[in-house]
Amino acid sequence: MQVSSRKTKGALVVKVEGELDHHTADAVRERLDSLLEDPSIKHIVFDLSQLKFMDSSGIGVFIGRYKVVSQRGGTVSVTHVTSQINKVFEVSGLYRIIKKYDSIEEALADIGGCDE
Amino acid sequence: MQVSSRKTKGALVVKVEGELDHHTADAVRERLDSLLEDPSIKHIVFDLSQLKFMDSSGIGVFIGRYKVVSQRGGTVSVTHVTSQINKVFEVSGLYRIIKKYDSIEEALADIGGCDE
Amino acid sequence: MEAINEMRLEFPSKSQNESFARVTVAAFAAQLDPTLEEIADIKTAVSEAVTNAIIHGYENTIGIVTVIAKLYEGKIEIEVIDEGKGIEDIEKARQPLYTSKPELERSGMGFTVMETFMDEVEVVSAPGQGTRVKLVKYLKSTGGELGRE
Amino acid sequence: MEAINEMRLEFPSKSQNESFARVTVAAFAAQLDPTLEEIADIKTAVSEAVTNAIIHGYENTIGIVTVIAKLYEGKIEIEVIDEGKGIEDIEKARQPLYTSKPELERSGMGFTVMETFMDEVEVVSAPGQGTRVKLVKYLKSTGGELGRE
Ligand SMILES: Nc1ncnc2c1ncn2[C@@H]1O[C@H](COP(=O)(O)OP(=O)(O)O)[C@@H](O)[C@H]1O
Ligand SMILES: Nc1ncnc2c1ncn2[C@@H]1O[C@H](COP(=O)(O)OP(=O)(O)O)[C@@H](O)[C@H]1O
Repeated sequence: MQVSSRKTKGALVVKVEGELDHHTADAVRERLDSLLEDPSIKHIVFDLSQLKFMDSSGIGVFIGRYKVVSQRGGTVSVTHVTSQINKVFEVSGLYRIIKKYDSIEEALADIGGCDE
Repeated sequence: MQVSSRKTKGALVVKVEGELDHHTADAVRERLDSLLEDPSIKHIVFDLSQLKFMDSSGIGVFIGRYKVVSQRGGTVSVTHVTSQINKVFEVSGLYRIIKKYDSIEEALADIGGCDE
Repeated sequence: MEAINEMRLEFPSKSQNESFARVTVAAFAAQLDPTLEEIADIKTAVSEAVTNAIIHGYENTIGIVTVIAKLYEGKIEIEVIDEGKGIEDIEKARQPLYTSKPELERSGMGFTVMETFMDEVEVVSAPGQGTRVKLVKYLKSTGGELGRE
Repeated sequence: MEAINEMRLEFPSKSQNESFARVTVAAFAAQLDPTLEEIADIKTAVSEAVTNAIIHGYENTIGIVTVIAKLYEGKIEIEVIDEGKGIEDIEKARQPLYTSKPELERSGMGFTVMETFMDEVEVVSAPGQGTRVKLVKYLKSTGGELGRE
């Protein structure tokens, strides 16, 4: 499990690599929460291209981070969602609160649009 | 398990793909023996680049085919041997009867040299 | 109907075994030559059931999780068994969003995911008696490795 | 010394389970973060022991093969157990090139491969009592997944 990130105009772009299950969820959660201690971050854009697996233990990780940024008026979006993960997102209704984009650029453009 | 082959001046170039163990050995053996029914084939050059695994059940397959072609005055050689398979060849002493080459071309050149 | 092949796997309820369990079942299921999507479905459902055995069945104790997989023509049956706490109200437990551990950021979607990704989900459980989850999936593909024998 | 993690796998003595068994043990061993070469060594040795259980232990009958793997810091211990025919003369059986089934193109190199690829190979067997082969490998790598807990 690996989490890497970069900041770009109020948005945190986070790449999550590996498998997100109950075993790895704690580490991902902690990593994200420490990144979110930076109060200038409003939005999170996830790059899930290298996320090879996610089960329902991942759902809580996304909802929890959504709660944090939505209180700041921000959004969570996901990009490059592979089919297994897409299915988990669909079943769980995560797309009601998290928007899906094909690319990071599109996600950032959309945030920029609402933001500025 | 997949075996594909082509004939080139008295030599059979055989590509063995997949995993060679007791479960797959019979099929490989049968395939090779039916190819060797062609009496004009003297030499076998194996391309093992796509052989992902071999255990000692594979040793018998090589020795058995060596016996067939050596009676015709032919040779068996192997090319593109990966490290796991190389180790099995070394332990078993297979290199005493089967020559290893880096490429099919080198193996064929060597056979041609002795042959003509 | 007798299974074409079967296996039984036992391991302690440690979270690092969640991925081991799903990879093992997937490797076994591969004998039926499933599609990539079918394999992903099976992995996800197994992951849910095994995770539940670990966090809900045994909570913070260590117990044995047993996974049994049986292969039939065009069908795989998987059982995930724990001898842990058990479930008092199975119907409630299976409802989407119900979780007894919201403090752990559990989403309560485990059973719903199993039901979506598999064709049948059967739960046998009673308080103090452990839990047995049976997952069944029908595979569109046919034959594969087994067909060649 | 207690194992950090362990697993037990049971399956019928069908040849398609040879690859399943070695993949499963490799997936489990991955928790010790072994090198690719160490993984390949483990797979090869497990394949030999499981194949022997199937073809020599149970010959043409179907019995249960059990594989137990235990992980320690820097070490994996694997046992492959059958309740088949057993071995009369273990010393002879372990000799390079000795095989009781030359008609099957067996090379008699199974035990030699196990000994070369692993650090310790222990065989407990008696006629009619089945066979238990214990394979031990010390891993150069340290920590891995387990180190992170
Ligand atoms: N193996 C089990 N042992 C005991 N209780 C279980 C088990 N599996 C599920 N449960 C109960 O069912 C509830 C719902 O499970 P699930 O839908 O997987 O959601 P979650 O795991 O997110 O809580 C759990 O919160 C738990 O109370
Ligand atoms: N699990 C077993 N049960 C009974 N006999 C066995 C078992 N494993 C090995 N043997 C005996 O030991 C001999 C040598 O085994 P091995 O070195 O693996 O070579 P091979 O499998 O090629 O015969 C076998 O031929 C068989 O007689």
